[in-house]
Amino acid sequence: MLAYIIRRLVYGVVTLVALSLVVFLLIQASGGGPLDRLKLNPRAQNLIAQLTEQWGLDKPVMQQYFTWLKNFVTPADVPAADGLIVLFGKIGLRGLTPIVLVLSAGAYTVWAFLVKIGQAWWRPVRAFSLVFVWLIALWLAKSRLVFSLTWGESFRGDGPVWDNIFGAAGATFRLGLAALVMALIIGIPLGIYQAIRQYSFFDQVGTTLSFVAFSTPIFIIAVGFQLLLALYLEKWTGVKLFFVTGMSDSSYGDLGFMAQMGDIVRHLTLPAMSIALISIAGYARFQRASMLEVMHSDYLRTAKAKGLPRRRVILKHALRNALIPIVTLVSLDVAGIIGGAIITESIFGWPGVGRLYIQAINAVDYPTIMAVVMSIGIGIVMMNIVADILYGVLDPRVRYD
Amino acid sequence: MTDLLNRPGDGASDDAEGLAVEPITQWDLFIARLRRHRLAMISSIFLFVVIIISFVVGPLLKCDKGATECEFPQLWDHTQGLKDDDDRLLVNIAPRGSIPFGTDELGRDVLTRVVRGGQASLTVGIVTGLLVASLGTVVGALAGYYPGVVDQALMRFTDLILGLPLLPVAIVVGRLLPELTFLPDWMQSGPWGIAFLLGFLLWGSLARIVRAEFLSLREKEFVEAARAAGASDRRIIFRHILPNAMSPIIVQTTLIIGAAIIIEAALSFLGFGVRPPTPTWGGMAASGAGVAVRGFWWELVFSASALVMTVLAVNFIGDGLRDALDPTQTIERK
Amino acid sequence: MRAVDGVSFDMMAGERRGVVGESGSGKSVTAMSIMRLIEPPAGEIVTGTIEFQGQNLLALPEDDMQDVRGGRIAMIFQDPMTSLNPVYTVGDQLIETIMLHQHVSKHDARRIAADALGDVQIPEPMARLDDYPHQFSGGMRQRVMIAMGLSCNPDLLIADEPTTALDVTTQAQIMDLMLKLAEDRGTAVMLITHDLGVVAGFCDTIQVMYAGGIVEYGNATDLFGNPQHPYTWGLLGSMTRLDESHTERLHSVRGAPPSLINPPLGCRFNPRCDFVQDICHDSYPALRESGRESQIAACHLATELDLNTIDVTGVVGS
Amino acid sequence: MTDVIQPATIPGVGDLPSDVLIRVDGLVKEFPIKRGVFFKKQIGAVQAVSGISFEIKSGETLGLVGESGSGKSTAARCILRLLEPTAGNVYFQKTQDHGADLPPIVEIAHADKQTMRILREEMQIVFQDPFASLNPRMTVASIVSEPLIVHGVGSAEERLEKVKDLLRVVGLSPEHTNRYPHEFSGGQRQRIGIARALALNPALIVLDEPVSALDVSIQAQVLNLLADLQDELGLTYLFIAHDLSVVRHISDRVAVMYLGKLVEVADRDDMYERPMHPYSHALLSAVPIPDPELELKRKRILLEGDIPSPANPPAACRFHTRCPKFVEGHCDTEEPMLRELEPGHWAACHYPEVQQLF
Repeated sequence: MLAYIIRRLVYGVVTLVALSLVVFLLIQASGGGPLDRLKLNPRAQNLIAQLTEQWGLDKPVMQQYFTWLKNFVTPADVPAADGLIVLFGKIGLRGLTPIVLVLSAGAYTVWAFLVKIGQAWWRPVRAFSLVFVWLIALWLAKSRLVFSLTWGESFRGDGPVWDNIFGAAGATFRLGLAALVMALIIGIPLGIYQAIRQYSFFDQVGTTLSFVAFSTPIFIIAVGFQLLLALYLEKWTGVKLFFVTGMSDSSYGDLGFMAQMGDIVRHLTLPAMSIALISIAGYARFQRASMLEVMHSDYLRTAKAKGLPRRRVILKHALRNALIPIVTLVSLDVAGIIGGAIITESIFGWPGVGRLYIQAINAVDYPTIMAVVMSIGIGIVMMNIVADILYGVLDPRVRYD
Repeated sequence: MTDLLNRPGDGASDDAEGLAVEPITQWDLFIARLRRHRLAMISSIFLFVVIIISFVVGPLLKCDKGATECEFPQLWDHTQGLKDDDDRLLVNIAPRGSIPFGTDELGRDVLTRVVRGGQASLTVGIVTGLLVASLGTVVGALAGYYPGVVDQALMRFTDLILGLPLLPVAIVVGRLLPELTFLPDWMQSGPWGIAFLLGFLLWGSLARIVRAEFLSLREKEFVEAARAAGASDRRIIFRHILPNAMSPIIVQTTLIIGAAIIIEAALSFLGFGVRPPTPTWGGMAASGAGVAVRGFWWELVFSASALVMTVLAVNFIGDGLRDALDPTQTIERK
Repeated sequence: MRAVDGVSFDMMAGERRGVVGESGSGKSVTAMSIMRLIEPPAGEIVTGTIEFQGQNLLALPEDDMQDVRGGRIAMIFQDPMTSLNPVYTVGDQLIETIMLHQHVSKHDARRIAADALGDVQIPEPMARLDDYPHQFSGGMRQRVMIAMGLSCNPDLLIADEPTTALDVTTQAQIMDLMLKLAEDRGTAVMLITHDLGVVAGFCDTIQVMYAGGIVEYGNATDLFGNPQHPYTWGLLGSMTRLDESHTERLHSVRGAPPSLINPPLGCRFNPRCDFVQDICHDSYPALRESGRESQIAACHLATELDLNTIDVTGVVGS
Repeated sequence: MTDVIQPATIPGVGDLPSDVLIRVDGLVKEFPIKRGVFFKKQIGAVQAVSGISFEIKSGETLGLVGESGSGKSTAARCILRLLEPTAGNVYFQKTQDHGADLPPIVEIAHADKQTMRILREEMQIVFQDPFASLNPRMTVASIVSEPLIVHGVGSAEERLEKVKDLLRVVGLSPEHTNRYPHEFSGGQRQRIGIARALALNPALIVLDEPVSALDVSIQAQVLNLLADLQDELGLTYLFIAHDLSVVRHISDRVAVMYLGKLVEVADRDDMYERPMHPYSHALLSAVPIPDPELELKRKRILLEGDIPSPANPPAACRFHTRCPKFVEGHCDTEEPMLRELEPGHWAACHYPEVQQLF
């Protein structure tokens, strides 16, 4: 198992290096550069020369790449102790609650892995706790508690890339998580119901609708929601239900807790729904197929022949098996959700990584471009490994070597 | 041998056993199954019409000769209608009898642009599909048929491609394409460059599928029988394995075509795909979305509908093909 | 398509019945119908009654039927490799059944489950309860299935080709075990198989099925000794036997079983029968006594033919 | 590894008795087990076949029986070089000239590609699964004529004629050349497979469980066909099966395999009436007989447990873990050789004893 994870990590690193090299070389090969816009200004000669020197733009391509790589992996000049002070000084009691939760979940995970417990119900719990480990890693990175990087300076003059990305990551995380949760809680039950009522009217309509959703580009969904559920809805009925730009209202800070929650939901719903819709269709189709396959299996016939009620046959024996392949689908879909977030964020003005990415691309701010591509790449590699481990945990038959 | 031929009824003669099925060819079966999939049939006709309109009717529309694109293409005699008496452009005209799809922000006829926009989308879809089908099949077939070093090397490379974050990479490359001077002109701008980009990003999944098919087919007894007869590797691959692996290849390719059209549209929407002024459905949706806020809904609605319906048709065809190409499927499903 | 058409039979308590037939003869469908495991999209029971201990199972509400399934009638299936749910331990699956039908505490159910595993001669039953199905071999899994089937002391056990997927030495173990358990507990067993050899050592009575109907029924000794239906006779003739050194050709039944979508008119065996006469094309023969007590055959000629005197090679040569 | 006394004295190449068609000598087939974090290293091997030796005379049928995992199919595929043998030799006495410069006795296990191609005309195989063994996308004509095409026999018309002849020979109608496999029943497909195997007039046909997927009544038809073909074409069969009663019906001699090794080789009636190895005895006693009275009288030997994994076979005598006659300190330390205990009757057991089956 450990050897397997190590192997996957090494392949992941190779992929990431190749990815960085390809993207970097492509940026270099294109005629344009970060200073194009400055060059239009005849009085900026000195600045151009200074920046060229500072950013090393006159160096050979490979040297620039290695400089970038060095910046990418060099720790920031912030001592760990500072990190601790920042942490406990700034966060306060309310901020500490999730941290304690995350830490205890992590400790619990480690314990669960160390102590081998054969009970079947334990496995999914243990599997789920893996997610917490990931969250801890993210949080440690963000709080600069253990390690801290800079990933170079942004070419747009707004400081270390690391800070920009982690500043935006929270927004993207909120959006992506909301979309994922929506997709799971709507798509999977939908697929199960379709499978149970195979060939019914509901099933046929569901299948056709998921085809339509699957065939619709995300920007059309996003623009459609924006126009119909926000602009035209307000125009025609005068009800302002959803907001279409940003994460929260300007008055957010003055609101009470419930009002704040309401504000978050009203901002979050439309962009998250836009991303979720395609995933809902995908999950429903996949779950339906997976469920149908299980429903025709011999062990389900055994369960029926034992005299179990139909409900129990489906909810206990069929569902558990049919959910296993979903793990892989979800991990693969993370890349799709991030892609969807890039488009949706730019449509809804959501201050996340996606919008940052588009801005960076327009400015050919390659430290930021590279960092975004790399962090998404790292996320995908991690998710694939997590999915493989989850699969092994959920399915007792799987063994790695 | 003659004795054998005249052997008295062994109780096994073929007539007694009887053939359950009338003689029908695989092709007949395929067509019969496809026919039953009504949506796929309608979709095929629809897609055929779209292709004809985009590639045959589109270029026939009158354009200013020499211009790279038609600023004011005229499907019908709209030159007068599109300008008012003071020779000002009639921008954002709502659909009406003579201008059924209205005009856009620059006063261009939306119908004409929708018709011509199909070219870019379909070119990207088809070229990407062909690229993916050939690359994915070759890589998957080699990896699946030659285990060991070849398989390992090819699959590691495939994993690498599959590990790339698709949209971020497509966006950055799409943004840079026109500036990549080492590429030939036809790749730098327009649908071909995007198609090649997507083709190279999307073949991984097909390669994996083909490899898995080859791995399982290679162990099938009919392949062993061919080897026992002394057939060469080439004959085994092309006569025995590939024909049996065709259905997943075809189905996956249709899925890729749909996906490629969608991604191209997304890139154009963000401004990193086929560059204006060449009309594309994604680009029109972007500018349409801008004016739709002010109530001018038609450019968005017509371009988006064209896009969604085309992709939907491709996906329905893929679904129909999946059913029709499955040899295990009996003629029972409605 | 009618998979089973007009099948009627009785079984006594404690009887061991063999149901023999080739693929597509309707033997499994008959068993699944008794358990009411055939549901509408796949097929439905058009008419008929299935009376079990005075109750018509087909008229029973679903809730009551669930008590019958697994409680009073248990069933085991052909492929032990796929018949157990791979994600639950063997113990989970046994305990689930026991708690469902015997209404005992989980603790007691676990004890009963371990006993059941012990009864089917699985070593260290208490420890093995926590193993997953994939940790058992094929033969062991079939033992688990038997344990599960017998854990609630059913009155009838339906075994659908229980040893077809197993090796011959394992088959001998399983059949021996089933015989012992059935005799000890007085459980009636319906053994469905295509293998005439397996039923010979296990069953008291045998019914032979062909193309969706019963063609012959009798007690084992009589049926094997004096087959009355030409199909049974042909089937026995086409079997290779371990104890006989054949030098001549086998007597094969010519042709292949008919399609059930469009079965032959009259007797369904008529296209393959060596003794076919006009009447065989006209009417479907009913099961009737054929001169011997307790042996009935669905053949118009059953009383006229004396199959034992027919020289096998003579028929083939003609 | 191959320290087994051979069924016959090992001859040098060139002096295979003229009545022997094929001799298998110390055949070993290992499947490597590979593991490793980055580079797969071989850490062990599953020995599917561990040094078996036997010979088949021209025109006879050797039945090779064993339970699943015994290595019988692997052995057959090694003999045909569908799998590469790890060690051992296979000598084949060719029956046709082939117009090539080949010695009269060819060693197959190490033959080069070109020699193998020529030799394939002499050895063919019929498979178990009538559904998987025919390419679903090819017509009957192209399936049956494939060996002819590969070996460049005749023109297209001649091949078609030959295909029609072959179909007639196996009891199918020659009009069916343009149909696809899915239009035929299992028995008919198996006939097509047999026609394909006959196309090149081979001397040896390996029959790998050819009837085990068929219904009893169809089984008999195919067995009869095989017997007729052997009589009339003088074929030699290696008949692999797990069904011992079928093997008794068709074979002249029978070899029993257990976990990759031959445990007993004997003439058919010797094997079935007087088995000497306890495993053969147990195997035979486990086969049910369709005769209730006989079944009541029979004494069964029930083996304990399951067949051990071939990846990790027991030491010395591989059967000692389940053997009713196991002697500690002997059977588990010293491997019994395959010895000729009576003329033509070989067994690999330290304590062989003639057993009465009934």
